[in-house]
Amino acid sequence: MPQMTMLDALNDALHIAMEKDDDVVMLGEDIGKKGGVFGTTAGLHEKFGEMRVMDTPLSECGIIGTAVGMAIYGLRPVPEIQFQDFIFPGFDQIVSEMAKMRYRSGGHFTCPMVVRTPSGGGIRGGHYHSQSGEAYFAHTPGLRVVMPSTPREAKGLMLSAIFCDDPVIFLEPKALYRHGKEEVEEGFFTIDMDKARIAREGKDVTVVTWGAMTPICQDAATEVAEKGIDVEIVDMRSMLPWDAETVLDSVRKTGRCIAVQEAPRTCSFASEIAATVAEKAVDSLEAPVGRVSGFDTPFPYALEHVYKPDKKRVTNAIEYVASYE
Amino acid sequence: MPQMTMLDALNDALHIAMEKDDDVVMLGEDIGKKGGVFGTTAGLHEKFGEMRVMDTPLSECGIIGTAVGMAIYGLRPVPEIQFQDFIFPGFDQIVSEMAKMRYRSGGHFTCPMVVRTPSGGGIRGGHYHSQSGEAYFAHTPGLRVVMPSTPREAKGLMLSAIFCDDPVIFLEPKALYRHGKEEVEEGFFTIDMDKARIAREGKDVTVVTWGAMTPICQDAATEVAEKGIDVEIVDMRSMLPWDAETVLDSVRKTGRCIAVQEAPRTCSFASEIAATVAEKAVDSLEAPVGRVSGFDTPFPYALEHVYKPDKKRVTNAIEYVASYE
Amino acid sequence: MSPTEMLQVMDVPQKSKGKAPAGLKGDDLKKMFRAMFFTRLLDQRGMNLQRQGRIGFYVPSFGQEASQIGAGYAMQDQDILWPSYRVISIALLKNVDLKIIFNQAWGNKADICKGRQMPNHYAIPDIGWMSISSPIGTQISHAAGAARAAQIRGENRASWAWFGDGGTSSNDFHAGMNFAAVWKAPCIFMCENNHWAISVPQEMQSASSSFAAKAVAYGMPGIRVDGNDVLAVYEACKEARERAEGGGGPTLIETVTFRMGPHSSSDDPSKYQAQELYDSWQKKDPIDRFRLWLKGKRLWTQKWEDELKEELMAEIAAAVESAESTPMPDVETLFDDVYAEVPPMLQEQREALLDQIRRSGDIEDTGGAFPL
Amino acid sequence: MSPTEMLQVMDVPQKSKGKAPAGLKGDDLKKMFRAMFFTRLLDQRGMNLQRQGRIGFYVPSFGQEASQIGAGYAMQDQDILWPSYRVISIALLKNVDLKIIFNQAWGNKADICKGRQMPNHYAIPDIGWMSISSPIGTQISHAAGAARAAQIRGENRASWAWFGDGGTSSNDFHAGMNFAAVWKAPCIFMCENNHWAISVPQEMQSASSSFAAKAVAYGMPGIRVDGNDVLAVYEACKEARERAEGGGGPTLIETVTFRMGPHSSSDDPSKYQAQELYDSWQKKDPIDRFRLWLKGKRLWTQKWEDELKEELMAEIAAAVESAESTPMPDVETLFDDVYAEVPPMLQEQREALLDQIRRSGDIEDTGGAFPL
Ligand SMILES: Cc1ncc(C[n+]2csc(CCOP(=O)(O)OP(=O)(O)O)c2C)c(N)n1
Ligand SMILES: Cc1ncc(C[n+]2csc(CCOP(=O)(O)OP(=O)(O)O)c2C)c(N)n1
Ligand SMILES: [Mg+2]
Ligand SMILES: [Mg+2]
Repeated sequence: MPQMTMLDALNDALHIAMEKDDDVVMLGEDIGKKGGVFGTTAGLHEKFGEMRVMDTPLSECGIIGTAVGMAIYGLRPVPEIQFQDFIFPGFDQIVSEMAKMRYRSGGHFTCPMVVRTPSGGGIRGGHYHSQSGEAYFAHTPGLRVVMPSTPREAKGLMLSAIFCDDPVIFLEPKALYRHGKEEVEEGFFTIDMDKARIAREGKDVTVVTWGAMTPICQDAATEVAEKGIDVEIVDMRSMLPWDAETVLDSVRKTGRCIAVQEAPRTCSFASEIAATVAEKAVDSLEAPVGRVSGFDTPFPYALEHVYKPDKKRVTNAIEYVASYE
Repeated sequence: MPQMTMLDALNDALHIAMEKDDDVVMLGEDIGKKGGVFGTTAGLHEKFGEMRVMDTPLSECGIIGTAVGMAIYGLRPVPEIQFQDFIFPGFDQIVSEMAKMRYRSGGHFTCPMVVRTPSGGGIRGGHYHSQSGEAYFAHTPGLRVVMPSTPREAKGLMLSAIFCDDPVIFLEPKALYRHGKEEVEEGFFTIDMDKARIAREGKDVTVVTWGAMTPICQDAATEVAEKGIDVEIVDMRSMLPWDAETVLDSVRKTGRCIAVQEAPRTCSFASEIAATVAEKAVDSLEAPVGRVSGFDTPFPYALEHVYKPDKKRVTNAIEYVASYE
Repeated sequence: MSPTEMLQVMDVPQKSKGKAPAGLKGDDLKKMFRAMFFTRLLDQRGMNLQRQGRIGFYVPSFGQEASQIGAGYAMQDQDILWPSYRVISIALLKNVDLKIIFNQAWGNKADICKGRQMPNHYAIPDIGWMSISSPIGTQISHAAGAARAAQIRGENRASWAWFGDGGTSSNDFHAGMNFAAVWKAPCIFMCENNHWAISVPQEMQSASSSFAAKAVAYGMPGIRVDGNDVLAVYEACKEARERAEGGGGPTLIETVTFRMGPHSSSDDPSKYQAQELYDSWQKKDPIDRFRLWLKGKRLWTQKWEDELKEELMAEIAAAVESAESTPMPDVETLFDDVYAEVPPMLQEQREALLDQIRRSGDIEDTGGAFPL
Repeated sequence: MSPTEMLQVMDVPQKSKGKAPAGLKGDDLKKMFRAMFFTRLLDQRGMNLQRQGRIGFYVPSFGQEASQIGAGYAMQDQDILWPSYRVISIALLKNVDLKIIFNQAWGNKADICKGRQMPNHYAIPDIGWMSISSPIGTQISHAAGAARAAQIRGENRASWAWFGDGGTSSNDFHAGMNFAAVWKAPCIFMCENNHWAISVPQEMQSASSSFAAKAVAYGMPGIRVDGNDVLAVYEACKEARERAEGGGGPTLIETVTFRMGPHSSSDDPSKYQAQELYDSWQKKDPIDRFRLWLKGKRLWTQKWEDELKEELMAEIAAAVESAESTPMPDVETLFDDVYAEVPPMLQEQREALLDQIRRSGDIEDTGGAFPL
């Protein structure tokens, strides 16, 4: 099996999807000749031509809005938003149209489409190239919200997303684009978006996370293992609909739980995890449910490394709940 | 003291603010001669003229974006978005500009402005005239998010919001616009946005709520009181920044808590309440933290009354946590 | 013609000059009149039903029937319609079953959209009528995208986007027009300038000399046409449809017309509209104008109209009766169609709800009135 | 002039015809040259600093100096600038302290914006330079709103919005232009058409005949000017400024120019740009053109330029040195300026962070590289 970075794996998935089905088309800013600002769409324009790989005018409203029209027509568009931070000019199309199309038409019209967009910090991009907006989408019924944590996961989830009949917001953790390689199967395969993944088995503390925080949590788990704390890591994969059972099963086993994310804390997906645990596994809880997250401030430039949860913050939180009596 | 509906009280507050300070200006669709589709701005155009009460083109992006420019200039604009559901075309201006202006400029530029908008169900408006979007805003650092629950509260909070130096999203619970009258002080007065309000004192169960769900929770509390359950109701007033202390103090006293809202459940402000309780008052908890909320579906038309939490759903939840052992 | 001049076929008001556009026979002309007349009757009934409290809301298109039917008649069967809430006439032209309309108004169990949306927000897949939403303008981008999709697939299907003068200020007008023009996509943008966006008059909507002139910004042809002249509208649309098919790209058509009723059943224009303005437009009523023109061509008689009226009123009555006596959707349908399959999260919410109803009885419908 | 013709004062390339616009004396012309030349030097240094890994990111304005300085010189002191990331030249024209620029590039403790934003996202209140953000176009609505505010207050302050050809596709272009025109607000919309939005060429941005032509859609004058001709730009802007002051409302000015560098320090144009296109524009380098013109008017000598260069390089070096040796912002400042006062919620988060640092030491800076 070839070794791939997450960028390679995503690029491979996009090639495979376009080969498999002529209805798969892509559109976005700079995805053509330039191959995307991160290179995720490299080679597609050359191979599939400008009718299927479209550089667009600078309008996220237009990118998502026209993709909705294409999806209703019967295509499977995969629009790219250059940074998740720039999705907001098209937010109305997501919330009002894409998410509600199937429901409001009684199932007669649907939006099988995947909005791909790089999310989170890691490139010193300040306010507008670093945000983690998953909670905005996970609060919007009708959407699927997916975020992979490894190259193989990225490929399998992307292929699932493209051939799924629901609209998907696919958040690509840009900090992981070139963060090491992994063996990835060649050709077409899918990974179930509806099931969270146990990224590490353990019995003392459940750490719930997703995307770029996953390897950080894994590092933290390795570190606290030396101190005798056995961490279980649940990598969510999807934040809507989300797999509460896997989280709850783990917490019922460990009795201790933290949720780790980059996004601001208030009304976040980490809040959702904690709330669900407090509702459905409260009797198993032996400690407060911790949240390690970005602060409730805009994403800063100079102090990015302070803003983003790092291994230290995660180990501290694990140790706190592990030793709580 | 005069008796006022919430509409009267808001209209009164707007009149007072415009009289007090020439820098207070209003803009929005149909707020002029028509006085707003609900009548909230009635009489203002006549009295203050079209330079200060502006009917605008049909663009929420323009309404909020130009208001940001006015606020930076030094005015105190109070834009109206006709329905909260229509705020999304202007969402980028809210998230990227209004919320981050002070932070990104190191405090040199600020956005003292209040985006007023009717929120929630109650008028048979279906998908697009009924949503409760507070979680989108409460997940956006830099914003203040306020929602009143009575006429007096509406007036006092509105006047606080208009003369506050932070940008405010002021959600008006449209179901309460004409829902009974209350005595409201004449003239200028303010209510502290930073403090939640104990709307009912009790010792058995804490019910955390806001906006239009408040009277429903009060009815439910009256009903369960007959069964010997003494409910404490915390009316949040603000959802960002929010008053965790008042909630936690109450839960530490009662040991039982539910959060009640109209919005969809996942990643909602009710989730935030439950998460915070699970983090900071877990040792006091004698029951699961309940969430009574809209479902994770778009807001329906024919089945609106089934979607929106009613007294029965709230009493059921109270009884469940009250009797949990 | 420049986008600020105005295309007309029929004279105003009382004469019968002007030739029918090529290709329109007597039967065509009568079908067009029928649909316009039908729309007027339907709208009157819709407004009455709302006044009687039998449905919650209604949007009439009084005065805009020519603007709509002229375009509707230029469409081809395989074309796709991206409507606003104010173009029901085109469904009537396309002989849609009236039950679809009234079931939707009641949001009952037989509504093909399952009672999910407020009245006038139809989706009618059989006639290529896409799902209407309330946010103004969003369908404009959809139309551009679907037109691009037709191009990609090599199919001869034009997309017709409908919106008002107010709609030209939306984000999606700007995006949709621009994308369609860059793509040369087969799309026709129908801007019905009815002079009002609720209470905001057209001159406060835009300082441009006409709405058709906005086409210049996107490098596409912009046509301004007398929207109360059904034949002029047809002519402009036919030309645009041919251009689309020939690879000539999109067209913006502004139909200059007037909203002769309130914005909706909840609106009272007397607060913001001068009576004289209304009066001046009433003289240009598109149905009156077309009737006179047809009469001049000996295609109309009072008897024909009387019979037509009787037939159509009976059709309406039957559909109203049927819709009103159909029960509301079942509670459990609330959770369908959010996703292709009901996910565990929603199954659980559904179970909890049904369980509560089993234990505590049905949920009371407390009503609510729509303000606009 | 129609919005598709193009205004020019100086010839291309090597002659020195054309008169200086009325009101511009020799000193003015030399100041303009100085600012353009300064900008070029600053940009070269900025790009080098990034290549050397000393700052994280830089956006040059190579080739656009005339387009910017011509406008900058037409501004009045009390005017308000709503810049994009690519107009630093105007700050140089307004004699801003270079430390403000380099402290921002480093995001250090002395940065007046406290290291909150990535390089090139300045806010310089003293010269009426508003805070830059990355989302394209948002400042266009702000400019319209501020211009309206000036009108409301009765103050003679024009707002100048800056954006690129790509920016014309944004929601805010549409909204801001429309609102400003309806209000007749004193606003000047500067569209720098540098032919590219990163890798997307202007003809894929819009099918319109010119960007200036988009003014027609809003009923405002649209002027197209040779953006490499500093005097023509000045003339167009001066006229627009006078119109704004006289109550004539907003103007859209398209300066036709060329991005002679990469989009930013992270971009490589060779992937999408033909060498010949670059070459053809290099012959029209705005600094070369203006130098020749000035020489013809005996306002330029090599000696003057050499001395100027030495002076400016020294200024730059000093500011770089100072910025680089200034420490990073303190960790606790992370929580300031979210609100007028730090709310309890953030006090608590700050305490938790400081507490962790007290217990476990400083947080490691792991870096990260910007891709565009
Ligand atoms: C985005 C958005 N903002 C506001 C509204 C409220 N609204 C409904 S109809 C309308 C006016 C529409 O005017 P126009 O586009 O001219 O269409 P008309 O009603 O005249 O047919 C407004 C403001 C809305 N539906 N969507
Ligand atoms: C809303 C938004 N979408 C995408 C981007 C990414 N982006 C940064 S600059 C740019 C191109 C801008 O082109 P133009 O407006 O012509 O300005 P120029 O860079 O040529 O000066 C893009 C797409 C962004 N900053 N904001
Ligand atoms: Mg209209
Ligand atoms: Mg450009």
